[in-house]
Amino acid sequence: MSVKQATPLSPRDEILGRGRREGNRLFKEWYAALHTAAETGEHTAYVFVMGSAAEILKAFDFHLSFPEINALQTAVRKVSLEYLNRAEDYGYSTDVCAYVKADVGMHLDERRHPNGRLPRPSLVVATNMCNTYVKWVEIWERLYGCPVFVLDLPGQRGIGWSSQPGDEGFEADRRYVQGQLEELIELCETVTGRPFQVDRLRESMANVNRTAADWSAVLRLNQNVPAPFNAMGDGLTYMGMLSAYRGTETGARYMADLREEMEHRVAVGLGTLPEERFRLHAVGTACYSNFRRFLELFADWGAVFVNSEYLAYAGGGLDRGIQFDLERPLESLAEQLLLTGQRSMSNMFFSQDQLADTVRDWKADGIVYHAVKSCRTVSTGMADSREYLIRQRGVPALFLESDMVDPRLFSEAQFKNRIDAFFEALGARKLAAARGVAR
Amino acid sequence: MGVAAQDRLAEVVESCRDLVEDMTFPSVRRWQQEHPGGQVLGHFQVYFPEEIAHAAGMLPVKIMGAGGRIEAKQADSHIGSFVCSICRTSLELGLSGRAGFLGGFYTPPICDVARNLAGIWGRNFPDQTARILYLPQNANSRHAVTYLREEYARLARDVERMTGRAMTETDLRRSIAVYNENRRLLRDLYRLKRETPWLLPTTEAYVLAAAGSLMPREEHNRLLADVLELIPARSGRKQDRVRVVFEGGFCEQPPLDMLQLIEEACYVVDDDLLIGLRWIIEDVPDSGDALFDLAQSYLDRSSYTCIQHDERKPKEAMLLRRFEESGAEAVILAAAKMCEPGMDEQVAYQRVLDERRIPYLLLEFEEKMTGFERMRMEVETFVESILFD
Amino acid sequence: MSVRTAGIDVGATYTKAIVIDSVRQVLAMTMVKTGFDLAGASEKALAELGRQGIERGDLDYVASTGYGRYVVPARDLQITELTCHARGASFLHPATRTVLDVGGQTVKAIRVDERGKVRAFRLNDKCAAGTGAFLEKTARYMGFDPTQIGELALRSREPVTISSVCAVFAESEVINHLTSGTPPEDIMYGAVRSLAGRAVQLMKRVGLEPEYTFAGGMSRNEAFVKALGLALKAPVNVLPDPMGQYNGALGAALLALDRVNKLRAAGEWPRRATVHGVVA
Amino acid sequence: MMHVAGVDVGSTQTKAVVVDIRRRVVGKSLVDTGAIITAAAQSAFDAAVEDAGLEAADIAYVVGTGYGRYKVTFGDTQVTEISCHARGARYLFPDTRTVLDIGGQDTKAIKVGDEGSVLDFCMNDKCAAGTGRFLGAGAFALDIPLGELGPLALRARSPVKITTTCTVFAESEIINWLARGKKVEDVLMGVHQAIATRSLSLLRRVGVEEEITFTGGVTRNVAMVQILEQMLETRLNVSPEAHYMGAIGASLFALDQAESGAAGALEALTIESRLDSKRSEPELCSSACPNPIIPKRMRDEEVAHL
Repeated sequence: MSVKQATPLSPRDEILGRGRREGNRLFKEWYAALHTAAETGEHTAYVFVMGSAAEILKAFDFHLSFPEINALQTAVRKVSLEYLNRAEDYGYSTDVCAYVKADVGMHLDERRHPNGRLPRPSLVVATNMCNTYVKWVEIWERLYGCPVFVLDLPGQRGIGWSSQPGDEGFEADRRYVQGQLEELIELCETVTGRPFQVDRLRESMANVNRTAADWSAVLRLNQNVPAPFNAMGDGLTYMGMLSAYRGTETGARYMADLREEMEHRVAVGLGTLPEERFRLHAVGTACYSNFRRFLELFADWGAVFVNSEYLAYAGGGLDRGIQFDLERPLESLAEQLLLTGQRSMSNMFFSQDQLADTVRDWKADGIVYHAVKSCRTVSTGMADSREYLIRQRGVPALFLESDMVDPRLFSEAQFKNRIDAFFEALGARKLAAARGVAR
Repeated sequence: MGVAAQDRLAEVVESCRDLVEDMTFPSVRRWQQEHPGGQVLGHFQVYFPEEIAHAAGMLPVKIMGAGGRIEAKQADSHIGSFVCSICRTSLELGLSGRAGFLGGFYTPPICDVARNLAGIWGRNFPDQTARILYLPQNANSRHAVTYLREEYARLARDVERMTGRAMTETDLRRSIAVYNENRRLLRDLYRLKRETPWLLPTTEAYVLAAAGSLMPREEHNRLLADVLELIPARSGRKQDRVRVVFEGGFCEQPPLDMLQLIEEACYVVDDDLLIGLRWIIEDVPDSGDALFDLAQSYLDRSSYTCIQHDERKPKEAMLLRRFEESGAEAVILAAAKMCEPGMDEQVAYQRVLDERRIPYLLLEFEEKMTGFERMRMEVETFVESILFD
Repeated sequence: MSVRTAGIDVGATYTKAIVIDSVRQVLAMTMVKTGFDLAGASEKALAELGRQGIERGDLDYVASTGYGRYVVPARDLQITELTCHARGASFLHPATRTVLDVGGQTVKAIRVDERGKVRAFRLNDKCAAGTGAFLEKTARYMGFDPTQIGELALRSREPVTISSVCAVFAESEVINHLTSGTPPEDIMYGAVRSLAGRAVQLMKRVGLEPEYTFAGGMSRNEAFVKALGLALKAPVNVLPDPMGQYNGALGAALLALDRVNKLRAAGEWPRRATVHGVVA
Repeated sequence: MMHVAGVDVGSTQTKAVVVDIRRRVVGKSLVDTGAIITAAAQSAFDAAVEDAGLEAADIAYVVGTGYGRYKVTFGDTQVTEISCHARGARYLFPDTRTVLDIGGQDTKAIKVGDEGSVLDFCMNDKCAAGTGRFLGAGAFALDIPLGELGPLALRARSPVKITTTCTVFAESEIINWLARGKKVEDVLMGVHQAIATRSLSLLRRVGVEEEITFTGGVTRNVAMVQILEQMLETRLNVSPEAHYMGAIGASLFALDQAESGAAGALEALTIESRLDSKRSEPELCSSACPNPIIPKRMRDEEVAHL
């Protein structure tokens, strides 16, 4: 198979694909930095994509290592199975979160990762955004005896439940989170032996403000037809930058450039496919063990993912463009951590109507649920939410099941069968609509 | 002891067993008849501050699945087979109308499935208050107690809204007293299990404790006080059996048949079955702020499970303590099928037991399982490997 | 006079009985189809022994094993097949430290000490790609008889990889391979290899310690034994026919003898006894 | 007169039918799929054509369906069995709103719209896969011919409860029940009920709406039909041709295409086949990339970061 190059479309064509190219470069740099940290022993914090508290950690110049990204990279590099087997030999069940197992396997192998050696944790910060995070960090706690900080972000309490700054309930939660942030700062001071500088915090928060504004704009640009990028394709590269470079000048600049590229694509009406026949919204984690095939099975039908819940929660909740108030940094940080957590993560359990709205606003033809047996956070409520959407909101939805990184759980024949049938149905629907047949 | 007394004991145990196995919840329905307009508050495993609902005149009921006693016929179309059974059968109780008496349903954030359950419940039962009670997961924060007190206050407000009845500090105190006594009695029950296991089989101790989550605690207190007098008077011969700690019953409940096949070969001298009922290990004190006392007791006077991270309670150390304090010779590590926290913890427990050369057996169970041949073989082999020499 | 003990292994398909004397000499052995009447099967086996000249009265102690162990009327004691397999295997191969038993429905890995006593054991987890049934299904699916698995697999030149942990999923992997025109033998050996891999994983969980002794139905499958040896990178003892099938019964008979000797030492012999806690 | 054909390559059996312009089935055949799938497809097709008393040349259009649909190398295009079962069921029973198909690999519940279009469908999840095989497992464990399972099960007095959803472990659970002295028919009934219960939960996912048409090979099992009807409290449409439903549906799509004047649903259904018919081979990835922006040879790691 030969590499096809994009044919020139306009004088500003050079910025086409920049987001991916730059993203890959920055990403390699980031792993290279971790590799060096492993050699030099510079301080590294293990954090998760949701609620990383990067704003504070960056103010202490911690390197950030994201176990989820490390785990999914083993799949992208096609070696996840070796790590999974290693963890299963160690005693982990086949039903345990595959991210956890890929990570454990890697730690049992002296943190040798396909992208380079990874440093030991000098500090671990986990939120309760996913309960498994908490079980996960206990593993490192045992392996390395490193300090573990569970940043507790109380989530949405129920359907239709919302709380805003000022509410009695919200302020109680906010005081709790702010108090924890102060404790985290103390811990960072002890670990690094450096005093906290609030202006460093303001600096990283300011960078997040810029990043968030541009990122939410980029996501909204995908409401255009054709969509300038595939939310489950390149979109994931873009999202990776949100975590790796959160709170940095680099991250902010990257996102500004990306916005420029996307605006250009929209201007010249450039989509991701020769013909965009179907627009889809994705729910659930990506299938990294068979990443390209997963996309092809949809692209073959002229389908593109115009949005994905995954971009919201795995992108650290920046999808709606939060803005920190730098006048009251800690209070504002606590506020936003709570709000973004509640909206983009714990909201997932109650998100049915938000899903329907996204389908409407992004002009999607339907929703694709990707259930992951070992990720009960995102998968448990899917069947029920799907049923609700079809019955109450008339949104066509496809249900697929495999795994994020475990190739053993990907059955292409079954996948293709379901996907083909879904598009056959969507096609018939469109045709009928075209014919004006009432449905 | 006297035949009459013996019969009474057998009767009480039987009635408790029936209660635990009867998925029409007769005790709850009786309570509702006796308390017209009385509201029932359901809460999912593991821990829930029942005192708060109790103080508002509600009947708090622990929703702990339905074992193999009902089929998750409808729930299976809402939840995939990769989710633990207790979550599905609990939902089935709602979908099948068996739990139609619930006015509200609370789940704690013990795991991702439990949090999802709040959403599923809310979508399917819009007329019930379905909520997550966010128990703090940073148990080591100086601010956790204050936060939890606020969360309890929030719960109290919800409960008052549901019952339309305000609760006073005195109401709370009265409820706390009732539950303090209940926890004392349960501690006595477990002391009996530990000191004279041949007088109190595991399954009996289990149904006696479990029944409490289905009836007003005052009633349960009377029941326990009664049996605690009768059990020591029992005649029973100490047999040559392996003394084991059973770990893994904190959420999904092992089938009674499973506990039975274990007790046929072992003495279970301590366990974490329904640990939520015994979560607070000392009396809740009286500082003048009942909600604060409850919050503080949850954090500072409590047992351990794999669904709570607390630096002060490293789980392996806690398991070893449970093992030593109960004078056990071996450990049975059980995990419910598809239970992420349980399965994760099993690995850590294995490590420490291997280091200490403490014999242990790994079991995977599911509340609805029916075939026990394989498990019986594993348990017997385990016992043979300890007894044969 | 010499003691005679018997072991009766009531298995899913066959019931095996074996009689040994005080110097562990095998005096008689027999095998009958189990069918659905387990107790009957054990009686049939005993009758068979009678035909070989060992009357029931000659038996001093009878230990039963297998999943029908509780319904053997003639038993003095029942013992699980794991304990028996361990004992039997380390009697036939005294240096055995790890025993692997692969049957149709279960895979058992057992670590034993120098006396053939069980130190640790694991059974295959619920996902069934790790059991013999998976191979039979694969064979049957491709239109072969399960008895042909060995020879078919050994013909393989470039075996495929079958990674699924779920037998049903593995089956659709097989279908994919067939659809892409992979020759059956390569698929078959691929399946055999994946099963061997799962078995070794189980052995790792009890702690890999040579020598390895392999028992159970699959031990007569050349291809599997080969794959297992490769996966372990070490030689594997295979119980010689027909002892392979009789290993459970043999272990039971040996344990029965141990029991008699123990009781005699304790001056409690002759007397019927049971181990507390094991008898339900 | 024009004829078309539909070939349904299932995981165990391959079915083919030939229909004429008046939508009448004039020839059909059934062969075991076996190891060489292309051969099975070909011989099933040939047999059906012969059964119709025609020559291969007389067949204007062939649609392949089923798991091996891409192995119908002589076919003109492919349609999934989900669409085909819906279409076939709707054709034989015009008031069909819901279709249940219990197959060897998957059980499918399909919500059917006008003209047999698929409104929604659900399939068993991984741990409950291969439900058709579940019966096979039962038959094997009890060593009873498939055909006798149903009648025997109906003799059950107190059926047991089979709890495992895993096809393979059903086998050991069955053996365990027998070991505990349960009657064969009671165990068998348990197996049937387990499958029916699971099929029902799938039906609930798409919403049970009458009329319900039951398709696939398992329709020949009297017990299964009876249990399902009891559970659903309604009659099921069961055609003697139920086994050929996929092939019939496929042939109807073929007919739409052949009478291309009425370029029917198929056009919408098989846009893909016009993209690149080779591309759809599951294990190959398309050589002709439909995507000018992302080069096909792009390695996964260039795309995926999170």
